[in-house]
Amino acid sequence: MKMIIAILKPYKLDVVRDALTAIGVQGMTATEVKGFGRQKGQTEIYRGAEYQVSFMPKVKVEIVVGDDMAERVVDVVRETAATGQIGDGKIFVLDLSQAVRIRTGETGVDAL
Amino acid sequence: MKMIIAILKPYKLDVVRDALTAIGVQGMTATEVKGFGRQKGQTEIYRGAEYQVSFMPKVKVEIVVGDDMAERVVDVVRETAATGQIGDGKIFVLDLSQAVRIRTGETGVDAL
Amino acid sequence: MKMIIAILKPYKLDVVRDALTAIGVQGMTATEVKGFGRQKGQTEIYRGAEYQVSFMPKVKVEIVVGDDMAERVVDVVRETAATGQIGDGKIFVLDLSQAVRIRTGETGVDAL
Amino acid sequence: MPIFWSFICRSMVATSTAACLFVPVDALAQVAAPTISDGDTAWLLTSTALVLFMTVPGLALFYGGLVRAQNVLSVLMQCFAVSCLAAVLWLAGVYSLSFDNGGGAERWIGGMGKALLNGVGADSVSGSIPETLFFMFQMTFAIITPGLIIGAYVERIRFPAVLMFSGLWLILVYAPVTHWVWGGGWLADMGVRDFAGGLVVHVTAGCSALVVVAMLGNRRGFPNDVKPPHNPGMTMIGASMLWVGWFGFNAGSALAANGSAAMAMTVTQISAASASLAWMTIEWIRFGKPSMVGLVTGTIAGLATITPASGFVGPAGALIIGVIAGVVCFGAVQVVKPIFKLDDTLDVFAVHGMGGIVGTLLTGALAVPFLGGVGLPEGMTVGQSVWTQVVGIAATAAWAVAVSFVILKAVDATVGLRVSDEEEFEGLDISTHGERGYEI
Amino acid sequence: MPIFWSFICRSMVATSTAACLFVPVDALAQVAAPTISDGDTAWLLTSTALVLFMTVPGLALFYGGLVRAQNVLSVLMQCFAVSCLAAVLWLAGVYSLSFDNGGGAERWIGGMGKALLNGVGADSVSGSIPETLFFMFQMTFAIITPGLIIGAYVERIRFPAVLMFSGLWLILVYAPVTHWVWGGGWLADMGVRDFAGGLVVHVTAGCSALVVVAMLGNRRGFPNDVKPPHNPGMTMIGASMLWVGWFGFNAGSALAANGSAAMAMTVTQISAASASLAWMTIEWIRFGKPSMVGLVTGTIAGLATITPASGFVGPAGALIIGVIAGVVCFGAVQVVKPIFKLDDTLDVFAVHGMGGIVGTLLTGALAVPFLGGVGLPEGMTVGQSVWTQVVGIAATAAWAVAVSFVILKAVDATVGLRVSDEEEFEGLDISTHGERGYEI
Amino acid sequence: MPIFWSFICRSMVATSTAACLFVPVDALAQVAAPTISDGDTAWLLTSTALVLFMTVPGLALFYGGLVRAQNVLSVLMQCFAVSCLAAVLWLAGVYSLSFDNGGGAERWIGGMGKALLNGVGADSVSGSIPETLFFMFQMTFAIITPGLIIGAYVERIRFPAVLMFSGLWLILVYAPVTHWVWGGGWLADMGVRDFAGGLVVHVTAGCSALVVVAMLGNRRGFPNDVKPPHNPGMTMIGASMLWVGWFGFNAGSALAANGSAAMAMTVTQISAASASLAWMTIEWIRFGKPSMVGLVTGTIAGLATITPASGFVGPAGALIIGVIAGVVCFGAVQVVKPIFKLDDTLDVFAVHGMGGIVGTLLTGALAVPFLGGVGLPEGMTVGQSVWTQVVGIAATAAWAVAVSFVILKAVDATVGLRVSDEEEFEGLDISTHGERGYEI
Ligand SMILES: Nc1ncnc2c1ncn2[C@@H]1O[C@H](COP(=O)(O)OP(=O)(O)O)[C@@H](O)[C@H]1O
Ligand SMILES: Nc1ncnc2c1ncn2[C@@H]1O[C@H](COP(=O)(O)OP(=O)(O)O)[C@@H](O)[C@H]1O
Ligand SMILES: Nc1ncnc2c1ncn2[C@@H]1O[C@H](COP(=O)(O)OP(=O)(O)O)[C@@H](O)[C@H]1O
Repeated sequence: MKMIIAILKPYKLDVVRDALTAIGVQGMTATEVKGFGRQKGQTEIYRGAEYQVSFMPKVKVEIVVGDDMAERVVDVVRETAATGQIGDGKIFVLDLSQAVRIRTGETGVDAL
Repeated sequence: MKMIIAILKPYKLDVVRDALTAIGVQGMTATEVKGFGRQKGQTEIYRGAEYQVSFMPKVKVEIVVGDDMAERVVDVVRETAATGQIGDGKIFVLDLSQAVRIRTGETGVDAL
Repeated sequence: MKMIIAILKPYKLDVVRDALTAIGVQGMTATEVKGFGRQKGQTEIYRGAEYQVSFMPKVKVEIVVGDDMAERVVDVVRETAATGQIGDGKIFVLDLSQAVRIRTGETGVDAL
Repeated sequence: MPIFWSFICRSMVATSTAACLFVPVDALAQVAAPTISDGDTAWLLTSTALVLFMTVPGLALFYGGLVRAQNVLSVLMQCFAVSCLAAVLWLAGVYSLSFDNGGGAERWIGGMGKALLNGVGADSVSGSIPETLFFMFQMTFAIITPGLIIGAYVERIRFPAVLMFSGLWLILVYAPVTHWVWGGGWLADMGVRDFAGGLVVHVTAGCSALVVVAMLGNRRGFPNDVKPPHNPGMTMIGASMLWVGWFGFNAGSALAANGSAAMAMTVTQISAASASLAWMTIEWIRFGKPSMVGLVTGTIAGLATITPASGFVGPAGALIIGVIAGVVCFGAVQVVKPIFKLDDTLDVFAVHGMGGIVGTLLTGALAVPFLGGVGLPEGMTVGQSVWTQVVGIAATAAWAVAVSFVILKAVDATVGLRVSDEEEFEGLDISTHGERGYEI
Repeated sequence: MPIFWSFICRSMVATSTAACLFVPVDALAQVAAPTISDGDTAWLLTSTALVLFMTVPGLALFYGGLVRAQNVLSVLMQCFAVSCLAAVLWLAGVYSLSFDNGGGAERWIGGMGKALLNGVGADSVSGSIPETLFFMFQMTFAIITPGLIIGAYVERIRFPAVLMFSGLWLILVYAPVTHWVWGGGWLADMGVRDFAGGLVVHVTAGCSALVVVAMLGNRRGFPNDVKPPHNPGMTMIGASMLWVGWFGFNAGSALAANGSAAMAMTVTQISAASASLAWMTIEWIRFGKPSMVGLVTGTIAGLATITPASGFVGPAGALIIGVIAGVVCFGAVQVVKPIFKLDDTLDVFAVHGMGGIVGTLLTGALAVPFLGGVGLPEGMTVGQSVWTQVVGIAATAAWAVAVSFVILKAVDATVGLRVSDEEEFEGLDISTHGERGYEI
Repeated sequence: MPIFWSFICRSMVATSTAACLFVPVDALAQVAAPTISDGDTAWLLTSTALVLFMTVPGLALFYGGLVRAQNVLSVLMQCFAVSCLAAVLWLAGVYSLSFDNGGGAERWIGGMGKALLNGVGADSVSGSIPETLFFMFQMTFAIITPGLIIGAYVERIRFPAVLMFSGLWLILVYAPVTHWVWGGGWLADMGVRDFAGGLVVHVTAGCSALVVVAMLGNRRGFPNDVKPPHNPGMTMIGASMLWVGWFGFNAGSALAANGSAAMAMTVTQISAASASLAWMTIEWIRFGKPSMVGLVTGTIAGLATITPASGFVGPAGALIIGVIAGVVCFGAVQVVKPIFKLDDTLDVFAVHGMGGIVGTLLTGALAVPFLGGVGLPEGMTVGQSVWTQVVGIAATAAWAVAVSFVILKAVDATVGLRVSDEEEFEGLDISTHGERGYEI
């Protein structure tokens, strides 16, 4: 199994999720994160003082799938999340040694 | 070493943590996340308009332990977190190549 | 490639980030997390009732780098984040099988 | 309820025995100059503060809590900036256009003789209060009315458009209608009754709101993909402030601290409470859960609806008005957005427009003494009275719609109405104002 | 402090030389009809707004900030809905039961002659203000009193139970006690003193709160596993609004804009401030840190405690009352929950109940002229005066406890008192109202 | 605007024909005792509530929203605790030092004859209102003034230092300056004009703020690494409450419900609105985006600046003052922190100090009847009038700076001024008060 971690622009979450559901991904977990990268944050000015917001709000999506699905998932995420503009984000893939569904105790791809 | 990632119902956090402490786990890190899966979110109605909350609030717990402990941890989490109802969550296990305690520089299982 | 996960005291985020930028790390992703470990949370008293805050606020930083950089990054994080006091946090290192830049589709270290 | 009603009411008072206790009649005869009542003045000073409080922070919070978190500051700022702009314009000439004598055009619009409060000093008197106080009290109405319209265009309008639209609207819609109804214009002549602003405030704002939506367009993602209120507690605080402030609005419109003010406060309270309960009950039956946002929306509906009637009906009439307000405004909300597909985002027409219309109509009927009201306008049957109100509503609505349309065309052609899609997505707080609402 | 006191005070005024400046005595002789004072009316209109402001949003925020985030809207909604319900019931008959003449039952309860404000119009007079204004001012007291009890049952009660309990409680507890103390009933006959509601408001609410807790049960997890206040800033805003609004509560209870009102405002302020500092100091010594939640709780304790005394004591008495209030209510908080294990969640009994009891007692003693007070009731020694107050407290507490018990039995048997464990865990916002407090 | 002005104004009223309508002159002749006006009393009761509302919660929220989330409760608590302390000290003696006759030292300081309100009862009269009411109204000024200074030291001061500094400051800075300007001291004798507290409130607070900053030091990380406002919406709520409450502050300072009060309210409104728009415009031009925080800061600048002038200028003067206030205070903000590197964290000097100075100066010039003002002080040219104001400003500023310095030395030497670095980093909420602001 693979854990695919995608860092996305927040407003892409819904469309990525819909696309993944369409190819049969059953679940995923999302987290609000702060991204530091080439794309820089806004400057806010309060009463003349500048505050540099160093990060960009991003959303991190973690998707665990069987090895066979992994490439497909990466492609779908890439296609739906890309805008061509800086800050579109990254996809990271990790190997997973085990998955368990808490409710039933099923393991492996059955747990997903 | 293993990194065990558990996605739980939020109110299970305390009982899982207590159970893990009881078996000698010294630390863990928790994050509030949004879960998408079989269990669907609530519908809220404001002035007659329906808002589908697509996600369920979940908590993600990351626990790094030595290889010997890993199975035990998975079992304990499963037992304490299960309610038998849909949405109980998942446990994922990853291999860890290194761990360091920042304060002392200790590495490996000593760092945990 | 490696994914380096560092759990830090929140106020160390800026200095760690600056130090990593200095050695050529181009990006990273940070998340606010709750840490459970040896360092315990505060007690708050409201109208005489005690509330034990069981966790410490921490920040989790995820940095993906090529294998060659990994050790350097771990060292720099350790050096800049350490205060010598309990609760300084941990560094975990995972192997990464793939990385993709969404914008361009570049893969591997080029994607970082 | 202004100056004309005030003169009438004052003269009645001056000839009533009870009131004369305080005013030895011979003394009155000797002195030509009008005089002020310190008690009435005290209440109107208070009422002015209460009505300003309705807009900032009341209305701002009521609206601010309902949008998504990325737009909260923009809403607060729109309410606040419109308040400032209205205050300055009111001084500059809108007060004069509304209440000064219009000479030959008197039936349609006031004159500019009191622009910049020309000739009005600390000792000028209006009824039984200082004229500057009448000016201030009325100013707070001119502040809240364009403020109400904000609910229709939040989350997607350009900020310069807010200012330009609100300014022109005050001059071209608010001033004439105010003059017609309260300033001695043709609707006043006809005997239209509007105690505290059913026509002047709620019908004008509600009808203009629909035009704004039609021309500005719906929010991206409307109706299926929009966000729920980000902070309903903020909305509740705002609604509470509106409720309390409305005592100044309606009871202050008696322009005196007397039984009429007290009765206006009473019916305001009864209508607010019964409309809230009505709305809550409907939601409970229909959706299975009574919501807080619904409850307080009912309150505002009840308050808007009683407004034109508040000096004319009694407690029983207020109960009827309140229940009707809850039912009708709830129904209107279920029509405008879901059926007409008009993204009147915070339901300005459904709550204020419909409230103002229904209340103005009911004022025509429920003032009957049988229900504890003050009676119909002299010489009118119920039918005539209601018909007069219908004319008032139709004229006001038509003017508001037509002129708003023209203004919006002008605004669109000059500063532009709508932000870009990216700005809308990112939220107006950052994109327009460079600020973020919560850094928690 | 109501109507009886008002009549006395007004008649004193009518015969005092100073006041006669405004009322030529011969004019007065010629005119039989009572008349209103526009200054008094202005102040009471304002006071009514201030006291409504105490409940919504004041009390709602004070309470809402103290619960966990998943229940904030339910608390706001409970306060708001109870306010609406109380307003309608007050009109329907509770006002009449409280203040109308009860005929043969006058010692125990008022009549129903003024139900729906029957026979009361805009020109009806009560003392020196319109009767509808007296009705409205008193209504705001009837609104806040069941509102106070909310603090005892938050986070676990069913919403229908809130409505049913509050409604019955107003009729069966509030109306009789109000009649006894302010409406001409037996406690008034005895000479019990309660200027602004120590008995009528705080003792009734505080004692009923304990009964509610006993019958509803504690929160799940109480006492070890409950959450800290989710938004103490919200609590501070509420406390501040309560403080400011309390000026209307106490100084408004003079039913006139005069020296008595000004002194009531003064002692209210002194007590609030000194109780706050007392509470803060105790916390600082005892826990090492002075907390904001503690400071503002002290304020409310000081305000509740001065309430019955506010028209009778002077500044020195107020200082004493304030310090005692801070110490005693702090102590009570350390007893009810930790020792009695009664989850009076937001300390209604410890703060309001104890405050009301202590204040009512001290009113008996501290009205002595030596401390700047108005003097003891005519012909009473300090001992007699205190004893009279003790009787008032005992009777009020006993009635509130007994009748609340019966009402709660009825509520439990019909609509049910408590939500399910899952609903409680999930929070009432979602489970009962289908809303979430923060979407930030 | 105190007691002296009040006596003058009252005596004018007593001899004016119009006012005599209410006061048969022969009756007046027969009765030596002064009497109160119920209308004036009603307005001052209200004004007192409004001004208290300015500090809690108004100012507290205005400030609380601007700090980082870990310090929000500490700011709310500082404002609240200082309010309580000021109330008690005002009773204990600061009122007396400010307004009682100082005998031989009358030019410099009042006496202690009215400490603890000694000899002042419910029937004591001051002007046309009860003296306890004058006491209370003035107390609210003594509450807000040290409250304003809080903005300079937030996020790093020790809490005991807040209390000790504020208490001593009230006695040693506030009481003397109040006596000089309003209590019959040497500045009053000179003819210095300060209607509602430009000198007494804003110049004292603003100048002392700078001294506090100089002695306490800047926040860690200032100026490059400090956090943006954590909750600008909270700031907006506070600003709105300040705006509304300021009606009590300025129009209440007429000490009567009359044309002067109404005009004061009018000019207050105009200045607030025009300063807001001025500030917004400058920001828009300079930074490309108009911010909400900027807009409402402009409001406060406009309000502070009109304060000394509010009883003397007309609407045209107010427009001028408002625009100047927006421009000058905006400019001052760009100087104090960025250029002087003085971390006057929430811009107390730039907004209040500069506002007070500019407003006091302009009062000297803009009272001319040509601009609708009441005229210059009798016998003075514009130059003399302005010069008198300059003396007032210089004396007030010098005293405030010098005495604040001494007080701070004493505070530092005893309880200590500044928290440790760790406490500062962790935030005062947890480290000083053991609480957290948000548990959402
Ligand atoms: N080396 C990295 N490790 C972890 N996260 C990264 C890394 N580089 C970038 N990111 C994440 O990806 C986001 C987008 O990266 P950025 O460099 O801004 O643009 P792009 O993805 O277009 O190259 C960043 O905000 C950050 O959250
Ligand atoms: N494939 C997946 N990858 C990552 N997280 C998942 C995946 N499937 C489920 N989850 C997480 O687990 C949670 C529970 O899953 P769900 O399908 O609702 O119920 P169950 O665990 O009982 O099968 C989801 O809300 C989501 O956070
Ligand atoms: N076994 C673990 N797995 C995951 N996270 C851990 C583990 N142990 C500690 N942590 C994280 O590291 C933080 C610091 O750990 P702690 O034991 O308090 O101090 P130290 O790092 O100095 O040993 C914790 O708050 C927690 O977030």
